[in-house]
Amino acid sequence: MTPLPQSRRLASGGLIDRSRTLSFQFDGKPMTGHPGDTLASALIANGTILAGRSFKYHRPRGILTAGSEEPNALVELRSGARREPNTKATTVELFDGLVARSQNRWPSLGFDVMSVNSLLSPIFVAGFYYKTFMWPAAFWEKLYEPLIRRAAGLGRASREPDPDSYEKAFAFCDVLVIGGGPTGLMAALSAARAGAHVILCDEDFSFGGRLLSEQFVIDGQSGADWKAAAVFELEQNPAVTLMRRTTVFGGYDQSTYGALERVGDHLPVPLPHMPRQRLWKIVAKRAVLAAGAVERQIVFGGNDRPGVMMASALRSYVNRFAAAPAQRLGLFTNNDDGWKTVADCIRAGIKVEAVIDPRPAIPEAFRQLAIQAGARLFEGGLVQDAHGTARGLQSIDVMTSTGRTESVAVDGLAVSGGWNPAVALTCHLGARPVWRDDISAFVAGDTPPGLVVAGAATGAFDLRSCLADGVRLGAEAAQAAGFTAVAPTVPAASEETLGLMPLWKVTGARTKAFVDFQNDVTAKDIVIAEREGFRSVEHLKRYTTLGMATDQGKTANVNGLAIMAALTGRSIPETGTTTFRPPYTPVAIGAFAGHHRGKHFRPTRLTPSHAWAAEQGAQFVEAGQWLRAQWFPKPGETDWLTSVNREVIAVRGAVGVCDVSTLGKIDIQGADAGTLLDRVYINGFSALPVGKVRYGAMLREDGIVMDDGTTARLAQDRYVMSTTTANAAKVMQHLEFCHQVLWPELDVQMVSVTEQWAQFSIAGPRARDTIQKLIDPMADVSNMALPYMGVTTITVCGGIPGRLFRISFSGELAYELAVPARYGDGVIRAIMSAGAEYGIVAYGTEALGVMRIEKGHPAGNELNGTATARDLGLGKLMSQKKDFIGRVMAERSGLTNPDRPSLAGFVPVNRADRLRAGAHFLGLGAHPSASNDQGYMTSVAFSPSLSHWVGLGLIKNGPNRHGERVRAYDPVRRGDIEVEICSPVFIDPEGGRLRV
Amino acid sequence: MQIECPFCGKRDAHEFAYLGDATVARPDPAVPDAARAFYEYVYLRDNPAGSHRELWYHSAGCHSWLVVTRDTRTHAIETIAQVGAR
Amino acid sequence: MQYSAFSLLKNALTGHRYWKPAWREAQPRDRYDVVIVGGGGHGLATAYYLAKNHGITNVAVVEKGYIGSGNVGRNTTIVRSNYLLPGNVPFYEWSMKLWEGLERDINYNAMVSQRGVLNLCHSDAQRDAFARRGNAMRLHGVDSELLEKEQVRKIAPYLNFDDARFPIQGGLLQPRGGTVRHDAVAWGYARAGDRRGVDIIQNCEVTGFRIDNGKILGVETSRGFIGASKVGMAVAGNASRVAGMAGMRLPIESHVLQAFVSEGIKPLIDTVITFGAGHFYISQSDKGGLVFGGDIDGYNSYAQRGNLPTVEDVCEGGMALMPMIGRVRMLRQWGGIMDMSMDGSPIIDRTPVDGLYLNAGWCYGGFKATPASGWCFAHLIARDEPHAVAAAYRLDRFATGHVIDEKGQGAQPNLH
Amino acid sequence: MSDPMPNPRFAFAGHLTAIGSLVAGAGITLMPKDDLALATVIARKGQAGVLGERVQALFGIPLPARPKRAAAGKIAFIGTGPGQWLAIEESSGDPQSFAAKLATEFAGSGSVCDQSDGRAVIRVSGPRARHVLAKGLPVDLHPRAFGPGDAALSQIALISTLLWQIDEAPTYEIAVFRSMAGSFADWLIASGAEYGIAAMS
Repeated sequence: MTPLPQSRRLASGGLIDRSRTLSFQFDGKPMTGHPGDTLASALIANGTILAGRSFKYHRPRGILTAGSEEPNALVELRSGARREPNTKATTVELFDGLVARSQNRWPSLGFDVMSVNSLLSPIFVAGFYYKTFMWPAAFWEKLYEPLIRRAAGLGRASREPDPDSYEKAFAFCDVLVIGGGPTGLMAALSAARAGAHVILCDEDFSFGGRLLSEQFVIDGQSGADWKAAAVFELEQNPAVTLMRRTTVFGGYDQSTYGALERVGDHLPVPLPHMPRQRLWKIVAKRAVLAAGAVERQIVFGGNDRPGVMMASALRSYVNRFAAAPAQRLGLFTNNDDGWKTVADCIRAGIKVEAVIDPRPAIPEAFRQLAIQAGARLFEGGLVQDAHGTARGLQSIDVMTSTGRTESVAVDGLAVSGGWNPAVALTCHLGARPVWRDDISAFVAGDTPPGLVVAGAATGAFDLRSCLADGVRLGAEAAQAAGFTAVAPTVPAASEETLGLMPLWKVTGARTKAFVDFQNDVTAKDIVIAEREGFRSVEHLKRYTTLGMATDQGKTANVNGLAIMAALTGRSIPETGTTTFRPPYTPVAIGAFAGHHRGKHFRPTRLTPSHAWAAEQGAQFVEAGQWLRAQWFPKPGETDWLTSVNREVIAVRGAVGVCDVSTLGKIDIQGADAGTLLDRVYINGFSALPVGKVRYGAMLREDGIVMDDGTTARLAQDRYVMSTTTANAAKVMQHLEFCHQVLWPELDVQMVSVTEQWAQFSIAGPRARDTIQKLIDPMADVSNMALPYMGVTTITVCGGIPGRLFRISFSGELAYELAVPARYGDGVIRAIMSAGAEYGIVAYGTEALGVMRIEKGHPAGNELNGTATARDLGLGKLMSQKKDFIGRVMAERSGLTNPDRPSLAGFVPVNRADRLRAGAHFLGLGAHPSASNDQGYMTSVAFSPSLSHWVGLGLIKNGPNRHGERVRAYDPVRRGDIEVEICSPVFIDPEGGRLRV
Repeated sequence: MQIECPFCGKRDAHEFAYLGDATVARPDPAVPDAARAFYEYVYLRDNPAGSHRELWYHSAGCHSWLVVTRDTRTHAIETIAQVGAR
Repeated sequence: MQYSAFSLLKNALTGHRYWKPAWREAQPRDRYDVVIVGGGGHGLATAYYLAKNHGITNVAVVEKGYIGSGNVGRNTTIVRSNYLLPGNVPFYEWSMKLWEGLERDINYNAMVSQRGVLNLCHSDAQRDAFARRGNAMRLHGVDSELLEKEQVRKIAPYLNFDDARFPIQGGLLQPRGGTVRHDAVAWGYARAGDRRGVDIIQNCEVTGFRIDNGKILGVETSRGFIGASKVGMAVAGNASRVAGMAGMRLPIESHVLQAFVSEGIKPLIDTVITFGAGHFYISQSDKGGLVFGGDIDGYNSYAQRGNLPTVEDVCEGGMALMPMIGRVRMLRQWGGIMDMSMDGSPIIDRTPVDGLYLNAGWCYGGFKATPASGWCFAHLIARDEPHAVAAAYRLDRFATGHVIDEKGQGAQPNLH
Repeated sequence: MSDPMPNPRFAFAGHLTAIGSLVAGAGITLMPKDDLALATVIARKGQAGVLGERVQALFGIPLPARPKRAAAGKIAFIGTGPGQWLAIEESSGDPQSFAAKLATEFAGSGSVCDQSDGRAVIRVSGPRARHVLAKGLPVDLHPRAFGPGDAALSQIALISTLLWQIDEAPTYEIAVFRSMAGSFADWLIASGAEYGIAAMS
């Protein structure tokens, strides 16, 4: 298909680049536009009036605004994995190849079956669903809800992963200027000339704000020329950062602002290595909010008809985009500003058929303007209803000042109900805006520390005030940030008046009058809400959904409030205030995530032997942020259990090696190091001899076990503590708390050395033989020289300094060898070759787990944050001679009750049965119910040494019930077997193997 | 929210770990009603809506424990100081 | 006026002129049998059940703002009873049962949608913990299903199964869990209570308690003194402040929990999904918005708003779990004040003041608890003894060590 | 007798790739600093003054009381906390002996711990270094706020970092925990790709 001609493009003017033509498609129809167009302006230039369908009634909707406040013209932009639902056509910068589809309609935008909802509208009023769909109960999920869900929701999101990337960045500045219209440009110039580091952001792709859309003259230049000069000066200043396509969407504590930069949204796809969008976190010493104002509507019958447009938006399309939204226009304005439309239409050759101004008397100049335009003037008149079809407007019913109704044929209606200052950012920290009667609008109340409001956002709508405000507040902001500012002179601009007569809603409309276009909230809905008692502004909002759509009611909220005020006989400020929460405009979820998705969701910590383990084909497992080798499958092993069994058997029968570097390691020095350890561990450490290691458990202050591990005394004033992998950082923080907050008088120095050391457990009857081959001559590691629970410093592999701990998690003769992490890779290779003659295996976390379960060592599954030391069989370690963290609270009756689930071992009565962690224990023959619940299995493993499954668990009075049988009840896996309670130590209970 | 660490300077609160009320003090375990005293220390909090002295730990920075006085209604920070001696 | 399809149709034909206020705008009287402080979900439910179950209708609910202005209108609308510990499961299951019959009971459609709540697990240890939880639920007669990875994929094929940092290993599904339209719960209870005679008094702030000789006499309010034989506090995040007026210190801190909603989109996510390895949970509202949240910000706050790092953290979780939502836009963020207790579980109990009762410490379990909380609090107030399913929620449990710590984090409220 | 001493494997090995144009045109240049000896030094209770005097006497370096880098010759001290420093020796042939030497020298006044393997250090330089780091570092690196000799303890992409500036080029060095070198490199490369990355070894 050949594109249609741009039938509504004005022959000249506008800020578009006519030298280049861009092709795009809307609902499959090929069209063209120019650089500088938005999708909305290009649609208008192509004569397309109908842009979308509304949420509830599927009413045909056109383009209402020219900015981010747009409630109607929402489209699905792009396709496939890049499909973006609910995209405002008014903010989409046109690019070549753009594809957009209208949404919430079937089968087509022009003919939408769901528009029957409009016929049912007498039923579908505010809150109707709260009153019905209750019977029969099961029908809600099956029938009503799916219907409602399908009908609601506007656009369709893609179901494929977002293919584009996002990133985040930080910025710091003296003065952040939010909004690059005349006020913002002037504030930025003023602050920059004082030497301040300025960031100027604007959501548009071009700076200038209303200067782009109005026929202003500043200092004798056109507004656009003045703007170009201002931007040029700012661009030349290295202390100024100009950020186009960047919306400051939120204000947060201590002058932190969130901003979204649309880096690649104006391109078909982002450039190589470039993100689609970038989330900026800007910390500003001072901020100037120059976000302008949003023109608001007047509520009348059919005010949502395609062809009805905000007057300022119409001027934007005519002046900035050289596109004519209408050919025979009506203008409905209650203020002087709206009258600018007439002059602009005359210039553009658009016929103004009628001007309806509800004010009883208007300035003479406007009368003359109406005459010049050849427009009928309805002074004191009202538009009651607008009539038309999905294709556009046909006529308006005007109620004259004498009470007569007249129909005027028009194909477009421009509406101005006045302006609402854009004060959203002043409210993000909780402040409420305040009402100003003279402009009939809310302005900022308390502003967040460091933020000032300038220009139209303060309610000073005329250009002259805006420029003056920018000059003054820009200079003041620079001054407050520590600069000496000389405020530049205020550029000259002509005077403007507002002359607003508030008009929120026209009475006597015969057709539906909309307050919130996107959520289809009508004036009548507000009447119903009031009748039913939903009078508080928050109730009104929540009951009717007023202001809760993607535009957050930027054009609607105050009208709704005013209607409620009129119904209840209160003033607007008595009725309530509008408030705003971040974000100012919706922000893509991907932008908040940035780099952190997929594999980059969280950092990955690699062990010193990772590369080697990967070479061996290890299966890896996430352990917190660490990746650890879980097992090392050999060729032919397809089942994990086969590999793990082989590893366990090898360790128990010969020797194995496991990277245990992930355990936390804390170096503790100082004269009082032992004292600190005495206070954090339940058992004593100050009397531990140098060269010895001791197991310790520490409690939280509430008496529950926090962590456990071994601590070695390296010197009189030096220990190295090990923690569990999971709790390494938590324990470090806890120790720092104990030292800095509780006992600052102690001479203790602590630092994490987790990452400094590669640490390998070498376990099994041939462990010493293997070690012997690695350590350099002169070191004696015999049982005599280095007995169980001893530590010594050595060198290995020809000079690598290391520490050798004689400790064991597996229950075998075992050592942990620590070497500087850079040698971890080399040393594990050396260990493997040294142990080769003994049949050494590398073993992973699974085999490690099997062996610790066989030995009854509690680990993560048992140290679950609710178990006491006594529950875990560590009660005897609790010193009676000293204070330690948690000692007092551990004695509470609830924690000393012998009926508490405590640690025991479990074996299946039928040895062929498999045990499952998470099974609950019930008495034999007991009915499966909560009252019969006696505890639960915490850890299980298949013991290749015993050839059956073994388990650890916490069961009522566990230590005293060895030999008793109970049920291990596991209904979520259809398990229900008999198990026998036993000692939690399954292998070598005397510990003879440790000490050989 | 920005917290000005006395050592590191101003940083976002996400660099810090929060512990809570800094006005409670660990009791002497030797006092006769130690159980009661520890119960109050571990569990009871004034939880004021307003000025609140609280402990923060600069976990991503210098590992200092800080006492921050902050208004819980506005998040405005009044004072920040290092705890104890280091 | 009874709500029904018929009454709706009838009113539609008469231009909706004859609807009555959902509840009267009551003015405070001198004296009530029971005054409930706090017009949120729990307070309104309590008043309703006092009237319905115990015949106590001379009841006032006093609310400093408008009803439902606290957490019942600021949550992610999830209801479930997939708890682990014996102190919690029966209570939340009772709540679930009440949700299932709520709408017909109160004649208000709160859109109770039992679309299922799926918690994902990412390691063997997590799966074991889920098995323990699922089995505990079964022992209490609660539905639970432990799912393998492929079963999860069937339910939610769009999850990141391909390049996840923490691969999905399975999940725990509670089919009866789901969502409820939050505001409607407050309004529905208010209307139902009002129909039974309860006075709902908005814009009336309690400024103190009148206590004589250890016995409650009534409440001082911004609209004068209101006498009462019994007073119940159900003020969530303001629990410490209100209880403080009666001279109590609580094992509670107030924290902000943020929640988020996206623009409305066509149906995309059919269940409630919780990402066990990230801090993220999500569902889709009937209007089409994705409703999601994560962790609390982590510091004491009464500000009803949070900060950017938490937003980022939550969205990172979202993108890690379901990268299809990258281009969906977040529409609004807000915060609720959570009354975070020291063990993560609530308190429904008498206080040292005779006739003064406490309902607090809901952390972020408050919304799903609304019906049972009201039911049990009404029981406690009416009979001066705890209801069986809430018997563990004692105030003295911290002193005796009978804490109910689902997460095992100990006395640090921001970690629950 | 054991085999010859194995080769060290450094943390950034295998994690760095160049992107785009040649070194001259690259926005940033990455170079792992595997030749540094690192040690944490913490003053003993009440001994910070004595420790400072020892450092001054030995190396001619005033111990910085702030996050700053003070250097003389091959030795530098960076303030990493109240009473805490990271001591660095450039082009160290024997990193362990650096800590050992300091421990001896500071006996009684400072506790020393070898961290030569605990931290992985990478040098980031080039005209776009600030732009790249701004994508992760919540610290103002503008010359007005941060210059040679300044250091910052912070977090980049959820990874704890210690960063210091060497010169005005600008050249920065960043220390991260060894195990996270790979993830840190991933972030650096993703963030620097748009400007072009040269990777040196």
